[in-house]
Parts: sequence; structure tokens; C-alpha cells
Amino acid sequence: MGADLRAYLAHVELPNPVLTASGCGGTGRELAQFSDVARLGAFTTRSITMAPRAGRPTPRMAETPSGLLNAVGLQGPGVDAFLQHELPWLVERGTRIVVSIGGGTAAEYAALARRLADVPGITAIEVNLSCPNIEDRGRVFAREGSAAAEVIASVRAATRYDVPVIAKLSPDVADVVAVARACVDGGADALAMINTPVGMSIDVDTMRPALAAGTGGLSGPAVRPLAVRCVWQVHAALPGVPIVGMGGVTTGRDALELILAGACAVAVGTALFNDPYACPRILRELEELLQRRGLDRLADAVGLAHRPAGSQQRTRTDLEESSL
Amino acid sequence: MGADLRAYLAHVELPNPVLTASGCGGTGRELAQFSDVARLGAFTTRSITMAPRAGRPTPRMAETPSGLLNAVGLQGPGVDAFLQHELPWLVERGTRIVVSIGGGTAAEYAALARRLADVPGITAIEVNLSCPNIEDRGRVFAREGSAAAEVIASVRAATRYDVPVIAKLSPDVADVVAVARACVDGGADALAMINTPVGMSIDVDTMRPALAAGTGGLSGPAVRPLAVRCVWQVHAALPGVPIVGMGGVTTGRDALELILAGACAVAVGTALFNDPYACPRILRELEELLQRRGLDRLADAVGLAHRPAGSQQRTRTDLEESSL
Amino acid sequence: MQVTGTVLTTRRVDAYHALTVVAPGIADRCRPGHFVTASVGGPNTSMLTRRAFAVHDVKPDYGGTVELVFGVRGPGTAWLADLRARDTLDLVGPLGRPFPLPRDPCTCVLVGGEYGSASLFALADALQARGCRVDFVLGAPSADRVFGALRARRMGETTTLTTEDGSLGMRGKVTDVLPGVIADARADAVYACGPMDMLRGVTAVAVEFDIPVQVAVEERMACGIGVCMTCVLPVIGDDGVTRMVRACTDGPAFRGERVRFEDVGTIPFDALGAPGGRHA
Amino acid sequence: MQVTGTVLTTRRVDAYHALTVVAPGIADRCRPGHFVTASVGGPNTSMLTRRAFAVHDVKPDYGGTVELVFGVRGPGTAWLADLRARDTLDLVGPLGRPFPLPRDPCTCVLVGGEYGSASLFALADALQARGCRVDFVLGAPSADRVFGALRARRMGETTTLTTEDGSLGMRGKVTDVLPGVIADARADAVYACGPMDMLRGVTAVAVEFDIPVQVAVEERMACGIGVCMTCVLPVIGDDGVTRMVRACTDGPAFRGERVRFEDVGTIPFDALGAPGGRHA
Ligand SMILES: Cc1cc2nc3c(=O)[nH]c(=O)nc-3n(C[C@H](O)[C@H](O)[C@H](O)COP(=O)(O)OP(=O)(O)OC[C@H]3O[C@@H](n4cnc5c(N)ncnc54)[C@H](O)[C@@H]3O)c2cc1C
Ligand SMILES: Cc1cc2nc3c(=O)[nH]c(=O)nc-3n(C[C@H](O)[C@H](O)[C@H](O)COP(=O)(O)OP(=O)(O)OC[C@H]3O[C@@H](n4cnc5c(N)ncnc54)[C@H](O)[C@@H]3O)c2cc1C
Ligand SMILES: Cc1cc2nc3c(=O)[nH]c(=O)nc-3n(C[C@H](O)[C@H](O)[C@H](O)COP(=O)(O)O)c2cc1C
Ligand SMILES: Cc1cc2nc3c(=O)[nH]c(=O)nc-3n(C[C@H](O)[C@H](O)[C@H](O)COP(=O)(O)O)c2cc1C
Ligand code: FES
Ligand code: FES
Repeated sequence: MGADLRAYLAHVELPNPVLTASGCGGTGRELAQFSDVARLGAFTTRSITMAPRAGRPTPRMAETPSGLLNAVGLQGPGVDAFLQHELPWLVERGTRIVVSIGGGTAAEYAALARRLADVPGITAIEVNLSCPNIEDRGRVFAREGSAAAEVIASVRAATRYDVPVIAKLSPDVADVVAVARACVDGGADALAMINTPVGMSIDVDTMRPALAAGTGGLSGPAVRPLAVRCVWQVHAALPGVPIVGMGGVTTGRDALELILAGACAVAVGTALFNDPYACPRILRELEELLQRRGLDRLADAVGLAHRPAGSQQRTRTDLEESSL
Repeated sequence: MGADLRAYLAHVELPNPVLTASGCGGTGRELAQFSDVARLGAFTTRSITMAPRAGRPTPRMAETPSGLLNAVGLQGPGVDAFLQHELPWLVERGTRIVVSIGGGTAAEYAALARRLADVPGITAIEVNLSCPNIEDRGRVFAREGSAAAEVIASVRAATRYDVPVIAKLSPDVADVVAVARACVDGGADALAMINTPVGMSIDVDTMRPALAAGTGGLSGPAVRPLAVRCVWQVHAALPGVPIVGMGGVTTGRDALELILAGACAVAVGTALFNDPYACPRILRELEELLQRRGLDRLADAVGLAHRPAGSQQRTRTDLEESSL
Repeated sequence: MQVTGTVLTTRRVDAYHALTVVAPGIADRCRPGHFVTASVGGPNTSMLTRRAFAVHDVKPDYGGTVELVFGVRGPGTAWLADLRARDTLDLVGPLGRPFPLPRDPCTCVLVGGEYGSASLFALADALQARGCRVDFVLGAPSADRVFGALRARRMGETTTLTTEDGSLGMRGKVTDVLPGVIADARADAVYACGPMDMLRGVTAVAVEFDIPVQVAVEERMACGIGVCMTCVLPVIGDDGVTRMVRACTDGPAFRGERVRFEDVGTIPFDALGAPGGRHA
Repeated sequence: MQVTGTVLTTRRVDAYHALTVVAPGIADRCRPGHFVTASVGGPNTSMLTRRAFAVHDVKPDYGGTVELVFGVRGPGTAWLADLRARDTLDLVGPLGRPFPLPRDPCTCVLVGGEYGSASLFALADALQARGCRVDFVLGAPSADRVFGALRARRMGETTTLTTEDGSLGMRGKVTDVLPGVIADARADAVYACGPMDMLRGVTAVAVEFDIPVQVAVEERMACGIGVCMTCVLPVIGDDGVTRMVRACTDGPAFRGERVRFEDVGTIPFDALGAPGGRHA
């Protein structure tokens, strides 16, 4: 018999903890050619904006060591077309759907939340706080606790009580715990981390930035140590708040690393680009790792690395290769 | 004839732009077994503290994808032993020496600077601002412009006018330009970036943090996109301020990337652990790359990627593999 | 689909490397213009993204093989060039929208730039099977970078070669000779694969002759399967609206006159969702 | 020094892999107890740090070869295990302080745990060349992880084997049999290489007998050349002061009774520069 892999985002139960990361699973249709999106813990949409957006010029991607820089710029059809053409397809298939939203002002986020409020089939709203605040000289919301909290509060107020609101945070702040706490105080039911820190690459042949946009978001295994650290710090400070961990998850071991740090679910982004079957594979690997460690319930693994040193839950590590 | 590789840290001329990064070249003696430390642009010492420090417990290192986490904790013999046993050896060999200093209060940094003020043979003082401020609940100086500026001002005041003071910044802040500007306003003659962002790794076998200290600093190619971005942003905002770029430099191409972003010199850290000959090799590779691009003077390459798109300095890229 | 293929043979073809990989399942389903992506670097590599390659040849041997032809550009293609027979290669494919084929027999000019010609021979096969006449125009900067000249000569009614340095065929670009080829063959349609600049030029010629042109474009791709939105270019839709569409799943084959070549690498101000632009 | 060596032979030895690498310059200078570090993963690897290995055997063939013996633990050793003859391997060495040798002939017990015994044979050679008597005690959890039993039998005056599961020799640990071996041989000194726990136990036995003991320790290393300060352990100096010293350059060989085994993995409160501790 398999392990109990149910994951809980506040009061919402997911059958398993492996989600797609926002902006990395297309509309769902593309991934569905490879595996069943209804089997995901949940499918997270790209960040939906009020109006259609053409995004940034190309080149939009550059590879870096164990990382990927992207500057897609939230290209998307806008919320109306999303509701008309994209969401119904996911709903029909019984997919659990986390809708990510992005905006330029707290009011725009709230308006998006209102547009989504009466739409059936939405499992949770994820608030992408890594958007520039057009009322504060383009300063990203996630960089400032009070701006982030204002957005969260306005989305929470506009969203049905039984739909959790997830605040998605960036690592490139001086104090991620402070931003996390502000979001929770603002009404966030759960947190997602990490969004991509800002990075840059220069093509030494053209002697120009590799991305047309100059800077881009860094994702992939290169940033996993930052993700683990953020999840760890926030879980230590706010142990009761569910965290969706992400950043460089490519294997079940990576997923377990974030879970041990305090994530109750994980999202897979960049790994999908290399392996379109990454989500079911990672879930399989995670289940096996849990079982090998005698952990019958995923919930028992969440935050387990925080237990005091020498405490007794260090069970069954003997089944792994002996460490010299 | 080779290119003119002289680099300028404020008014101080270095014969070439390749330095060792603080904490990565030991006392200099260890590297000297492999290559001549006097040939370096400069040798940067580990961060010297007032008192001897035993550092952090082991394990102090963990490998991550294209990265390295370390938590050495500024182990060192203290400034007196440094001046007695380590500095003279470097001075005797004619090494250009950047002395890095670390402290827990602005007063401690100032006291260190005073101890060094009358010591001959010091090329520059680098102020490691990634130390916890014991007067502000352990908040790292580099995370807060005003705290950083206060440290810099006190060091600047205690240092001979002809010895440049370099402020070393961290990338894990919401606005690196703001911190850089505060440091320059506080009297910094140059900036060094990046120090290691805080990361973490959990051993999924022991289900414990891989480092005894829990978190550690992330270095190596994984962080290069963060370094390039910081150098780019700060050079754009403060074009007149010399920047020592570092973070994941392992080849001449990497060094050139930071130089094109705006660094006038680069420092090599983690790469030394894999290749003890990294500094002379990187210098050789850099020189060749500059020449292939028709850049006779290093100074002409500094910040070159900032020139407006389509501008004419795009010379000689034709000598590289044609891009389709 | 994903297949862990086995390298059957490797060979050098002038400036290029050709890899034949046993990849049943992928081979079966390939149609002319499809591409595949390869995972590069092996275990613990620092290279995360797959590399895209047109499928040159498909053969039924060993349950199905595909052949890729590529030049070494960066570390990924360098790694591929080092593969030896019996090594494994992780492929995903077939990907993309293949070339649409004409319903009725007609005359087609196939234009290939550098390794772009690799995907034209399967296309020529399919066209000839439908009774079409096929003429080739292949070009490159130099002779060693013209791919498939011999095969084109065998298959094409005519074959015209161009090199910028004059080392093979006519000195110049494919677009210098294309009008003559179209006129001589009284061509009904053009297919082209190669560098963006060439596709732009070929499209201009076809538009001049008022005949349809299909181009297979190349953009930097992070996923190849349509989920990452990094590979977009401005293309005019049936409704006349320009959208930033994906080269990987909406293409790589497009009607040439629909691609806004001049604006590739930008967001045209009148594209759907352009900054400050009108909203649908 | 750094050498890009060529793999001469690879073989399996029970649970271990043995690699012989042509590495002139390194081979010449190796003395018993030295180690080398290998760069792993090849070009574009995501693995940055070198892996440290004791030098098992040095031979003069082909200008000088070194043999490494290792078990697969993680991705770096897995990569090494996949190397084949003629592949290249980038080595730095010899590194570390080798075992000090006694000035006068005496009787030495050499204790090896798992692959730790790999470095004892060169040591035995050197000791015997000085007229010393050598006795071996080798142990491991199971028979397949005892390394070098045959060779020990050939070289040693006596050889005692232990396994925790009893699959070879005596059931138990090397420390269970060591007192008997020391007593029987009337040993003057002990050398030990193996897991930290074993080194601690061996040191305790030697201290009991009041004979000197040299241990070769193993700590996680990022550089192996003394520049990174990640490989430290608390060792008592000649002045009685405990310092956090580097396993790579201050060791790996230490006098056993100087190593504060109980405190490895901590900063003892009385170490020089310990937090809140006294300052020199
Ligand atoms: C649909 C399609 C078909 C292609 N067919 C062929 C072919 O048949 N033969 C051939 O030689 N090349 C082909 N290419 C180009 C080939 O994908 C690139 O040469 C290759 O990805 C370069 O990888 P690299 O590691 O050597 O270079 P790098 O420049 O180091 O690659 C770095 C990153 O950029 C991406 N990238 C760089 N250049 C391109 C490019 N031109 N197109 C897409 N991604 C790129 C890579 O995927 C990688 O993620 C095709 C590209 C596309 C999109
Ligand atoms: C002086 C010395 C001599 C050694 N001699 C041998 C030998 O002869 N045979 C043998 O099998 N092993 C030996 N080891 C241990 C060997 O270095 C590790 O098994 C190896 O580094 C593990 O690499 P990995 O990638 O397989 O494992 P991982 O655990 O994935 O390695 C990750 C990182 O941790 C470091 N690391 C992990 N374990 C150790 C360790 N025990 N010691 C040092 N660094 C470690 C690695 O260098 C790497 O940076 C020796 C270690 C030292 C310090
Ligand atoms: C191409 C791309 C597009 C992304 N788009 C979004 C987005 O629209 N909204 C968002 O919140 N995060 C977006 N992200 C960030 C991911 O959701 C995720 O937080 C990040 O990539 C780290 O996870 P990974 O390393 O598994 O990719 C995007 C990432 C990539 C690589
Ligand atoms: C083991 C280790 C020790 C370090 N010690 C110091 C230090 O004492 N002071 C300091 O300012 N930076 C220290 N650093 C940071 C480096 O100087 C450098 O900023 C960082 O590692 C990025 O460069 P790299 O990627 O080339 O290593 C240390 C880094 C490492 C890996
Ligand atoms: S390459 Fe990802 S959408 Fe086209
Ligand atoms: S491993 Fe770097 S100092 Fe010992």
C-alpha cells in the first residue's frame, strides 16, 4: 500500500503534493499530450492579467549554469479570454486549478479576484507578487511587506471564503520572513515560494545582454538553495502556514528537500522544459523516498528537518547507503 | 603585443584585473605552491576580525547544482596574528594586498581599520558588510543602506587617504543600488559584489540540514546571473564608481561577462577550489578574448554592454563563430 | 513522446555532424518539418534545456531511426558532436506543426540555407509522392556549409547552389537566384528553411511572384512543447491581428507572408496586448 | 601540482572500484598517507568541487601511475566508477601531510577500516624498508567491504580481519581485536585510517597501551589545498591549545591523542577563538 500523499493548502485537500509552477505548464493542453493534468496535485496557470499582454521581446531565454533566465513578461490573453478558452478545458477534465494572477496595482489584483470569484472550479488563487507596482515607481510588490499585504488583503476580500489565497514571494529581499508575515497578516491562507530572483546574462560574443529585456528571472536547480532557505526560514517563523515550495525541483529528492524544510506541497517549473513527464515522475520518486524512510504520511515529513538535533524521529535512515 | 590590462581601483593601479576573492585564497601561501601570488591583480585576504575566531562547526560545505554552500564563519587568527604571521609573507613577495575586514559593530570595523592604518603594503581595504550587526538583532549590515554606510564612513575615516576603501555588498537585498549608493555616499571609493546570498541544503538521507550551521553562503557559477545583474544595475546607476565583480567566475568568458556589465576588475573564489591555477588561466583567457574583439585596453571593455543597442562599438564580433 | 534512443551511427558531413538515433515511436510519427529536442550533457550536467533539431531522415530500421544534422555552436551541440555509437540520447518528439502539403500536384521550389536544407528532403519525398515537381535552391556562406547538395541533385528537377564566397555554385545568396528558378520552373509554391534573414528574403521573392510560401522558423527555445512562451515571434492571424505566437507549437512552419520578419525580436506596437496598444 | 592523467585500467575489487591513472609528477612525489583530488563530471558539469582520495598504489610505469580505490557514495564517485581506460582524469596532488615514519626500526600495527586500508600498503612498504615489523588489522561491516586482505596477509607479520556481520574474520570491530594484536606483537606504534568512529576507538586503545598512534582523518573538503577552511577539526597543539585545524593541509595524518574526536563536528568551548571563549 502506498503512502498517504494528501497535501493540504489551508482547508483544501489535494490528493498529492506535486503541482505545476505558474508560467511553466502552458494552458494545460500542451502538457496533457504527455500526461494527465487531472492527476496533478494541482495545475497552476500562468499569471493571468486583466488585459491581454504581448509580453517582452525575444530573446526571452538564456541558459546559465544549472539555471535558466527568462523574461516572458506575463504574455497572456487576458482574463476574459482565459475564462472563455483556457479555464473550461481544465475544469472539464476535473483538474484542480490554482489560478495565478498578476497586476500593476492593488486595485487591479482585486478586480481580477472579483472576476474569478463567481467562476466555479477554481481550487485556489495564487497572487504573483513579483509584478512591478506602477504606483510606486515600478517597485515589485514582493519587495515590500506593506505593498504585498495590501494586495493580499484586497484579493482576500474579493475572493470566496472557501477559496484559499496564496501569496507568492520572491527571494531577493532582505528579509523574506517579514514579507511572509505581512502577507499572512494581510489574509494570505498559504504562501508560495520562491518566484525567480532577478538575474542577468551577457553574451560575450555580441557583447550585449543575452535577453532583449536585459534582466530576467532565474529559475532551475541553481536557485534551489535559495528556495530551501526561504521555505526553512518562513516555516520556522510561521509553522502553521502552509507553504508551496518551488525552485529547482527536478527529482523526488529535490521535492523531499523542500518538504523537509517545511513545504507541504511543491511546484515544478523549469524541470518541465527538460522532462514533460516531470510531475508524475517526481511524485513517484517522492512516494518511494517517503516509504524508504518509514514515513507513511506526507504530512509527517513536512518540516521534519527542523526537529531538534538528536531527536528520535531520525528513523529508518539505516536503509540508505551507510554514511561512513 | 598584449592588451593593456591595467585595472584601476579608484586611483590605485593594478597590473591586471584578476584578484582572488576574500576567504578563497587562504593566507596566500597555499596558493603560492601553484602560482605566484605577486602576479595576481591583487590578493584579497579572508575577512580579518579583531579577535581570533574558531568559526562554525562542521560540516561547513555542501555542493549544490553549479554552486557551493559554505558556512566557515570567518575562522581566522585575529588581526594581531594576521599582522604578525600572514601579512608580512605577502608583503615580502611584493603582492598587492586587499585586506578584507569583518566586525560586529561599526566601532569594531573602525578599530580594525585603525590597526591597519599604519601598516605598510596594504593596497586597499575591503569591508565585508555581510556580517551580523550585533547591535541590530544580528541583521547583516549589507542588508540595510544606513548601517552599511555607517560602517563605511567609520572605516574611511580611520584609513589613510591613499588607501581605497571597498564596500562589499550582498545580492539578497530588495535594492542593491540603494545600498551601493549609501556606501558611496558614506565614503566608499569602490564597490565589490557579490558576496554570497544565503542558501541552504538539506540532506534527504539524514533528513537534516547539510551544514551544521543550517544556512550558508551560496557561491559558484549558480550565482553568476545574480552577480552580473548586481554589477549591471550598480554600474548603470553609479557609472563612475569602480566595481570589483565576483560570483561564479571560472573562465575568461565569465570574467569578461562581469566586465562588460561594468566591473573594472574581477575576483575569483570558488573556482580556485577546483583549479588552483584559475587566476592566471582566467587572465590569459580574458586577454585573448579582448584581443579577438579588437579591444586593446581592458578599460574600453568596462561596461561596454551598456552602450545603446545598435551603436557602433560592436566591433570585431565577426571573428567569433558566425551566429546563424 | 519521450524516447531514450540509442545512437546508431555518427558521421561528419562537411561542416556538420549527423547522428542517427534509434527512436521508435518518434520515427513513426515524423512528418516533414517536424523537429525533435535532445537532452544534452548527461547526468549532473549544468545544461538544463533541450536542444531543438529538425529531423533530417527517418528510416524504418531497428523499429525506426531519425537522423539529425547539426553544426557545433555552443556547449550543447559540442556535447552531441562527441557522442559515439551505442551512447544513449534522450529525445522528445515529433514536435511542431509540419509543413502543410498541397492537395493537388504542383511545382514547388525548396529553399534551404545552411543546415536548414536538412528538413527539405523528407518534404521533397512527400511532395514527389503526391506527384509534385521539386526544384532545389541551397545556399550557405561557404561550400562546406551547404548541406545535401548531392541528394538535392538526385531528387530535384533542378538544383541551384549558392555560396557567399563563391566556393560552390553561384556566388551570392539564395535570394539572388530564386526569382530565376521560380520563373523557369513556373513554380506554384515555395518552401524554405534556414536563417531568419534568408526566410525574409525568400518570402519577399514569393510575394513578388504572388505564390504561397511556407517558412520553417528558428527561435531560441526553452521547452519546445509550447509551455514556456520563450520562442515567440509576431505573426498575423486570419483575423488580421498580429499575435506573439510560439515557434515551437504554432510553428515552426508558417505562411511566410504572415510572419512579420522586420519585427522579429520586438513587440510590434499593434500586436495584441502590446504595451500601450489596443486590447482585444 | 595538477595533472591531466589518462586512465590506464579500471577494475572492481569487491565493493570498490580501483582506477589506475597515468599521472607523472604526482606519482613521483607521493609518500604514504598523501591524497589526491579529482575533478569529476566532465565539461559543463554541475559538480564544482574535487573529490579526495587516498593514493593506494604508486608505480613507475608510463612515467608514473597512481591507483585510487573508492566506493560509490554519491554522483561524483558514480561518475568516476563509469570511467573507462583511455578517458582522462584531472588530478591535483600529492596533497596533505603524509604519515611520519619512525626513525628507528620498531613494530607497527596498521589498522584499516573499509577503503581506509588502501593507504596502508604503501606505508607498510616504507616501514618495512626501514626494518620495521608490520601487523595488520583490517575491518569493515561486511566481507566485501574489507579492502586488501590478501595483500595484508602477504605483507604483514600477522593479519587480523574483522567484520561486523561475521562474514570474514572475527565478528566485531577492529577495536575488539586490536588490544590482542598490540599485546602479541609488542607493538611500538599504531597507524590507522578509516571512519572517524574507528579512529577514535583505535586511539583510545593506543592510549591505553601508551604507544603513539597516527590517524588519517576524513572531513568534507571543498578544496583539498588549504584555502577554503571547510575541512577543520579540533586538534590540540603542542602548546596545549585546541585549534580548528584543516584536515587537508595540517593533516590528514595527526597524532591520534591530539584529535578531540568527541568534539568533531563542534567548536569546543575552549578552542582558540570559540564563541564566548578566551582569546589568545
Ligand atoms: C525548430 C528548430 C530546429 C532546429 N534545427 C536545427 C538543425 O537541424 N541543425 C542545427 O544545427 N541546429 C538546429 N537548430 C538550432 C539548434 O537548436 C541550436 O544550434 C542549438 O540549440 C544550440 O545549442 P548549443 O548548446 O550548442 O548553443 P548555445 O548557444 O550555448 O545554446 C544555449 C541555449 O540557447 C538555445 N538556443 C541557442 N541557439 C538556438 C537556436 N538557434 N534555436 C533554438 N534554440 C537555441 C539552446 O537551446 C540552449 O537552450 C534548430 C532550432 C530550432 C528552434
Ligand atoms: C583525505 C581523504 C581521503 C579519502 N580517500 C578516499 C578513498 O581512498 N576512497 C574512498 O572511497 N573515499 C575516500 N574519501 C572520501 C571521498 O572523498 C568521498 O567519498 C567523495 O568525495 C564522495 O563524493 P560523491 O560525489 O560520491 O558524494 P557526495 O556526498 O555527493 O559529495 C558531495 C560533496 O561532499 C564532499 N564529500 C562527501 N563526503 C566526503 C568525505 N567523506 N570526505 C571528503 N569530502 C566528502 C565531496 O567532495 C563533494 O564535494 C576520502 C576523503 C578524504 C577527505
Ligand atoms: C518561463 C517561466 C515563466 C514563468 N512565469 C511565471 C508567471 O507567470 N507567474 C509566476 O508567478 N511565476 C512564473 N514563473 C516562476 C515559476 O513559477 C517558479 O516560481 C520559478 O520558476 C521557480 O521554480 P523552478 O525552478 O521549478 O522553475 C515563471 C518561470 C519560468 C521559468
Ligand atoms: C569558502 C568561502 C569563504 C568565504 N569567505 C569570505 C570572507 O571571509 N569574506 C568575504 O567577504 N567573502 C567571503 N566569501 C565570499 C567570496 O569572497 C565571494 O564573494 C563569493 O564566494 C562569490 O564568488 P565565487 O562564486 O567566485 O566564489 C567566501 C566564499 C567562500 C566560498
Ligand atoms: S519553446 Fe517553450 S513555448 Fe516554444
Ligand atoms: S578542504 Fe579547503 S581548507 Fe581543507
